Amino acid sequence: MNNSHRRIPAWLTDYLGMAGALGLLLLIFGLSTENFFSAATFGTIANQIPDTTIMAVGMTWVLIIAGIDLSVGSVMALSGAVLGVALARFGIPLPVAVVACLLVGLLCGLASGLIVVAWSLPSFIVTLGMMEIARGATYLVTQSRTLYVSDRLEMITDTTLLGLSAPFLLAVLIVLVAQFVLSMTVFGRHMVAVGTNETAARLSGIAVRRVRLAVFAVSGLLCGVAALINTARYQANPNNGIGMELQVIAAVVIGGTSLMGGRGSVVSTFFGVLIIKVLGTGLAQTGAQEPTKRLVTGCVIIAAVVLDYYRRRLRKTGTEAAQ
Amino acid sequence: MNNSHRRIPAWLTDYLGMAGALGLLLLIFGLSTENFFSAATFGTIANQIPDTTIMAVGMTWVLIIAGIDLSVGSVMALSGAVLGVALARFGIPLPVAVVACLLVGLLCGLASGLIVVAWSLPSFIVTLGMMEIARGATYLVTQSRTLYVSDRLEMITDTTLLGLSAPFLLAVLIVLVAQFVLSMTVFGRHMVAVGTNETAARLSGIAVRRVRLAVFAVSGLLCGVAALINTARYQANPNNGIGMELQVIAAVVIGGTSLMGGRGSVVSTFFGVLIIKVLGTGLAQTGAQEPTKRLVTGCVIIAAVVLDYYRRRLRKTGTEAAQ
Amino acid sequence: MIGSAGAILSVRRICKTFGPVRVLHDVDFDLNAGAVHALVGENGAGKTTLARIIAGTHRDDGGGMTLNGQSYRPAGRTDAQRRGVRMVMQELNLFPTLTVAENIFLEDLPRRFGVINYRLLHRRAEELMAAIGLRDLAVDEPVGNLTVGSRQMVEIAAGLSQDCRLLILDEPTASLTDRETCLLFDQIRRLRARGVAMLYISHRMQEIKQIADTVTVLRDGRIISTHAIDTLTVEEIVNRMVGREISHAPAARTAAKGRVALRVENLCAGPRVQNISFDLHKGEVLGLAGLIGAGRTETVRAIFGADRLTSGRIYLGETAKHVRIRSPRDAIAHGIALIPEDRKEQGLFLPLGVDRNIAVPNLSRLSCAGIISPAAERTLARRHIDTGAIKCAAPDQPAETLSGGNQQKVVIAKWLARDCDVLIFDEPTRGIDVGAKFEIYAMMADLAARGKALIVVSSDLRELMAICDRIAVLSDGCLAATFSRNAFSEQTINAAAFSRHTATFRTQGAAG
Amino acid sequence: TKRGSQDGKPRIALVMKSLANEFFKTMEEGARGHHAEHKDLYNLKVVGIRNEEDVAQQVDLIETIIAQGTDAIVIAPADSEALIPVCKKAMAAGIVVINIDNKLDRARLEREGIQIPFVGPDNRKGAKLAGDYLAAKLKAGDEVAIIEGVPNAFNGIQRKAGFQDAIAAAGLNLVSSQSGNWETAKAAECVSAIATEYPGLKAVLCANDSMALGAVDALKTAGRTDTVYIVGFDNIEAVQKLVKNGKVLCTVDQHGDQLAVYGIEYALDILNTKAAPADKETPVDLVTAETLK
Ligand SMILES: Nc1ncnc2c1ncn2[C@@H]1O[C@H](COP(=O)(O)OP(=O)(O)OP(=O)(O)O)[C@@H](O)[C@H]1O
Ligand SMILES: Nc1ncnc2c1ncn2[C@@H]1O[C@H](COP(=O)(O)OP(=O)(O)OP(=O)(O)O)[C@@H](O)[C@H]1O
Ligand SMILES: [Mg+2]
Ligand SMILES: [Mg+2]
Repeated sequence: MNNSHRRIPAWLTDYLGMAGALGLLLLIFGLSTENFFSAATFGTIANQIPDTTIMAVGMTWVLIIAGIDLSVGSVMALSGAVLGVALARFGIPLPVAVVACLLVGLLCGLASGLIVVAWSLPSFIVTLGMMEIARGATYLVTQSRTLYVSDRLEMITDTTLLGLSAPFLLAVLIVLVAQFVLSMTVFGRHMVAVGTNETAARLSGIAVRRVRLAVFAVSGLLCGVAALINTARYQANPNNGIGMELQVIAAVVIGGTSLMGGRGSVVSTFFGVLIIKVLGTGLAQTGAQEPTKRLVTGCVIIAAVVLDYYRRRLRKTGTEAAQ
Repeated sequence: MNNSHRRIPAWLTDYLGMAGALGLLLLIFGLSTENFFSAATFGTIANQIPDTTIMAVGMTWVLIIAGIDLSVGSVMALSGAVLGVALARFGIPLPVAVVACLLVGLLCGLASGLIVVAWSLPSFIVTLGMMEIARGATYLVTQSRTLYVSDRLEMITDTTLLGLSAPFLLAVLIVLVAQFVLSMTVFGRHMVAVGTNETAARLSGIAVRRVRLAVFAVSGLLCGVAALINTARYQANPNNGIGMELQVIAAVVIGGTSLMGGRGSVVSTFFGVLIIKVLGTGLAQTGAQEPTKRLVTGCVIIAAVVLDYYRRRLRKTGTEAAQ
Repeated sequence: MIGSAGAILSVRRICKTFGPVRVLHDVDFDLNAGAVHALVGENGAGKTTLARIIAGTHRDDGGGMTLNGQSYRPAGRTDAQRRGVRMVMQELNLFPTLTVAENIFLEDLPRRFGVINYRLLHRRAEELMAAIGLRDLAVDEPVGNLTVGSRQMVEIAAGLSQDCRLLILDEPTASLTDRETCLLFDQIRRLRARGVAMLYISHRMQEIKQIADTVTVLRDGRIISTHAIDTLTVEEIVNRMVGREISHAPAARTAAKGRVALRVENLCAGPRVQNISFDLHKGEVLGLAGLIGAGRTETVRAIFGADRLTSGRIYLGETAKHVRIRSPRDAIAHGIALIPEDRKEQGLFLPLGVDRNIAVPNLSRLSCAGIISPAAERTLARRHIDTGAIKCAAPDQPAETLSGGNQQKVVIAKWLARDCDVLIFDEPTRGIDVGAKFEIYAMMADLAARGKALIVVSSDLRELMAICDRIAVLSDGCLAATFSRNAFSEQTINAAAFSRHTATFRTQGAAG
Repeated sequence: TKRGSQDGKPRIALVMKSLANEFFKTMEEGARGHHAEHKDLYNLKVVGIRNEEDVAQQVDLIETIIAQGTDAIVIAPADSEALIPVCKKAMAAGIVVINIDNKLDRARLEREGIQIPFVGPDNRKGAKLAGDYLAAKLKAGDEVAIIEGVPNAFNGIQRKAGFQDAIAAAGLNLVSSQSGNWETAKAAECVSAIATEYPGLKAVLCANDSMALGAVDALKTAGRTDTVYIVGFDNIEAVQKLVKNGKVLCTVDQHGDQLAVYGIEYALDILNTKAAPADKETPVDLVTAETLK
């Protein structure tokens, strides 16, 4: 009883807060451009977010266990490169190529995870290394050339259901499943415990290493999934996903997930991704120049976390903030 | 007595470890290229490290207080841009322009610091925002053009003492001063305390916010100093320093400074910078291709932190590493 | 000016609320110079909160204070210290990478132009450590290398490092053994003689009788009474704290020894645990005694798989085959639980709710195919909050906002919920109030009666002697002696604990 | 500086921009192919930087090369001004410097009192070719947009200028010009937004082919493949297919594979004849569905 009285408003304020911020952005762009409020805009956004969303889901999990994954952009590029080479250079059947692509993502994630747990190293630096390695491997695999694969992957981008593209539906599905796992399963609890206090988690009988390894592996696998979508749309370009790690992290943090671990929500991450994408599309639609875009993006990132601070403070009304 | 018996070996193993790693790299490149072991090579390296070193010093401090500064590359670019515009477009006297350049760095650092302490936000995301803002401002200030200033700044690059360039000497001086402040002054101990346990630091009467603010301000100011050198060598190019933040962080972490705060050494950072630079120069000299360079750099980054793990374990002989 | 017996601090009608919860109600209170004033009360009564308000780390919501006759409302800890008020915190607040000396003098490092004078710093630290009897601790050792007990001494040393007129000690002895406690008391007496007023918070009644001049009882945020210490017996104090009569005599242990539950053979772990062997029977409570750093914690951590064994074997039950315990996970799977000594670092997930904390080791039971049943989780939490008398506003109150003692109860509850066969308690009553202590003793007796096997590590010898069937004494990492119930006394145990420099003697199996 | 290598053959250092970029990769392969055929003539060393904006790394590389000693440097500068001082330094060390791909700033060179011959195409002219080809398919007043490269990238600026020349000449209406940062995904984002905002949009001119790929995707998603023309630049392999099937109207070939070779040959020429350096323009060609047949 107590529970229901306290918990539900918390969720609501979370999502309402994010939705409010999003609404504000939409309003601003709606007023400052001519055709922002159109089916086309939303169709475009729906089409552009799946890969980022899927990677952001993995990143949310990684941040919750108090890690960070800087390699996502490179790993996505590498998976896409393998897909591209398999299809365009060797003409391997699509299903096999897809499996290879996913496998590459999974293996990269596993490798980062293994190094992190084997020597209890900070994931920041390990994935920074992996970022370089995967990028190097991408150049090797593609021989620094863009491989054209759209014609082989049309079924990915062109399948639609109720007007929504398959990638978008897949991304939404992944968000929901990941949120369910996070909040309703033993594994989800273990992630939160590991991210909150690793020592206590270990002493509570949680297989800390296995949890971390699994989370990094999932993050890698999701990069593979994102690579399918990304490659289908933008071809296997060895420079895909450069700088994407920071964009993904920004989205996740704007969604209110803590960089310190232990606190986060996948659904909020989805809002974070939407905010970033609406911002990008809206700015482009106003015809803003690069300097303006950069300035505004930076300000919105900071404003979003400042807002999050007030939201969190509202929620724990009265609890000594200084403590 | 106790002092000399216990402390010095720890320092020694630290530096010897780093020096060993560096020596190994030198050896490898010396054997695999023709002209690596030459005064010219070392002179070149000495000329190339000052800006990175100076920024890495600031980053070391930031990491010690458990922060991170992703904006260093952009802030350096912005400071350089202001310097460039002042000199090349408005023909302002050199000393005034230099002051303006330093001031811009300082102000950016202060701004990040203020936002971080005012709302106790994670510096990762605040400086990520600042990175975008400063880059946007750089494009604005320079109107996206490179400003040619070498002719006005020759005295910076061309002054030498005992065959060493002024920037190099300045960098070494900054390293030494920063190490001294870190290990021998009250402020230094306060930084370590804040980075170890913020709450406890506050309870011990340390002005936590002031310490953090000061450290971010110093990091910004050092970006300004680095900008002087960088601009003198490479002109005021609005794309200067892109991706530099990760390179700087890598150098600092390779030097053994902890990303978790509370542990670090400026002198070791210097070794870290050297390792990164020798690696870069050496790889270029062997004629390695881009993919190879990336792969090797990634592996060296990871290998360095793995080595650091063993070094630390050796040092606290007997204490359980798992803890 | 005030005389030696005048009130140095007067607290009037102080109130404090945390959100909807009222923690202090109109507290009135006087502290005299040159006197040790004990503050006692159950866990969550509001002692720490009151102390923090005086020390400036919390702001009151109403009421006022006067210090030396002048109005006093510190803006922060530094402000309070400027006015001569200092506090040794209940929780450890040290910096592991800084040295002992730096930690002690962090607030006032001897300096010139901001540069630390290390020579002077080390000399001062050595003097201070000598004064509180810690001569053997190197002042340039990073604090991270010290045991919990030594850290607490460093924390106390830091509190004593500066002159002050009012010193608050919040459970300073919670993880100290008798030897350090005595040293601390010497120091307190010295300060008292110098006219310093002291507020002494503790759950150890014997200590209070020993050192305090006056005692104030706090119950549910209200002052119940203030008395000169000689006018009340321990029982009377306890009754006032709890608000009812409690039987504090632990149920006499009937050492109904069952079959062997756990056998440890030649256990070596790290440099500090050497060749420990003992049997633990079903239905038995085995105490582990020893001085700080004797290796008690390391021994039980090794059994639990938290630290790696260098050699030795562990048998479960009476089988001839030893079990391999490589991690706490293995240990738990074999039915072993460990309640760790440092609740904040090792026991709790501070930002998570009480319910989530209790659920963590029990998730397999609360879930089906990996999916958690929120209803089952709630029920479990409710039950243990009730049976453990955990004082919290709601089951999902974050653990970090509970009082120290209640946090400890949460850690115990989370393991009781797991229903293991061998339970290891490392300092289980650290920071627990007298009433709750007896509840915990009763619970241990009950567990033993149900055939569980218990190991209890405690720095409180009287506690061990009250609840244990046998006491094993560690000295410098070796098992010095084992005493059965009829054979132990403070003298024999202390002698064994100090025996590390004399020849090691063993009385393995002396228990009847 | 040490001059001449042990075997007496002249040493040529080819300093590229990012070797992770297809265009420079092609250029490099062309150079290596040439070297393989003329091993007896010279020694070749190829270095590149991490990404196209990394001026600092390129300056550092040249300094290292000067320190190591070489006879000629053939450089595709990452910035048309910032590389001048280090080139000057190289010349002072007696090294022949040839500028390819991206032209160093003439005015600055003059002010510094040095002469560096340029061998390469005129990006502006190339872009104008493509723009003119497009303009022939449109009528005056039609809405078009430009997707630029990284702000301040010299070739990007040149290409934009070329597009603008063609747009002005044909009286087209430039409604938006934004940076796609040379990236496919970024370009797709911009093109999507522009297409939504300007329903009458008739063409998108992209400063490189990677961004053209993004434009193709964006317009496909918007269902406007048939009404909006796309123009690219660089003639990368992946775009050729699209030019053939009409999804991309045209692109521009700078003959990347020959660019470095021209530079090297010119350097050898100067080394052998000590001739006075002069600029040498290389061809740029329009690539359309017809030319690819
Ligand atoms: N920040 C906070 N937010 C909410 N409640 C709090 C907070 N801090 C303390 N409390 C509550 O205030 C009450 C009094 O706590 P306090 O720490 O003063 O108890 P105590 O008497 O020191 O107990 P113990 O003997 O266990 O240390 C407790 O019920 C606790 O849950
Ligand atoms: N003299 C010492 N020097 C360095 N580290 C020590 C020393 N004594 C103990 N330690 C470390 O402190 C931790 C706890 O030690 P130990 O288990 O021996 O303590 P204990 O007997 O449980 O005593 P207590 O818990 O009362 O402090 C271990 O990590 C141990 O390695
Ligand atoms: Mg308390
Ligand atoms: Mg212990």
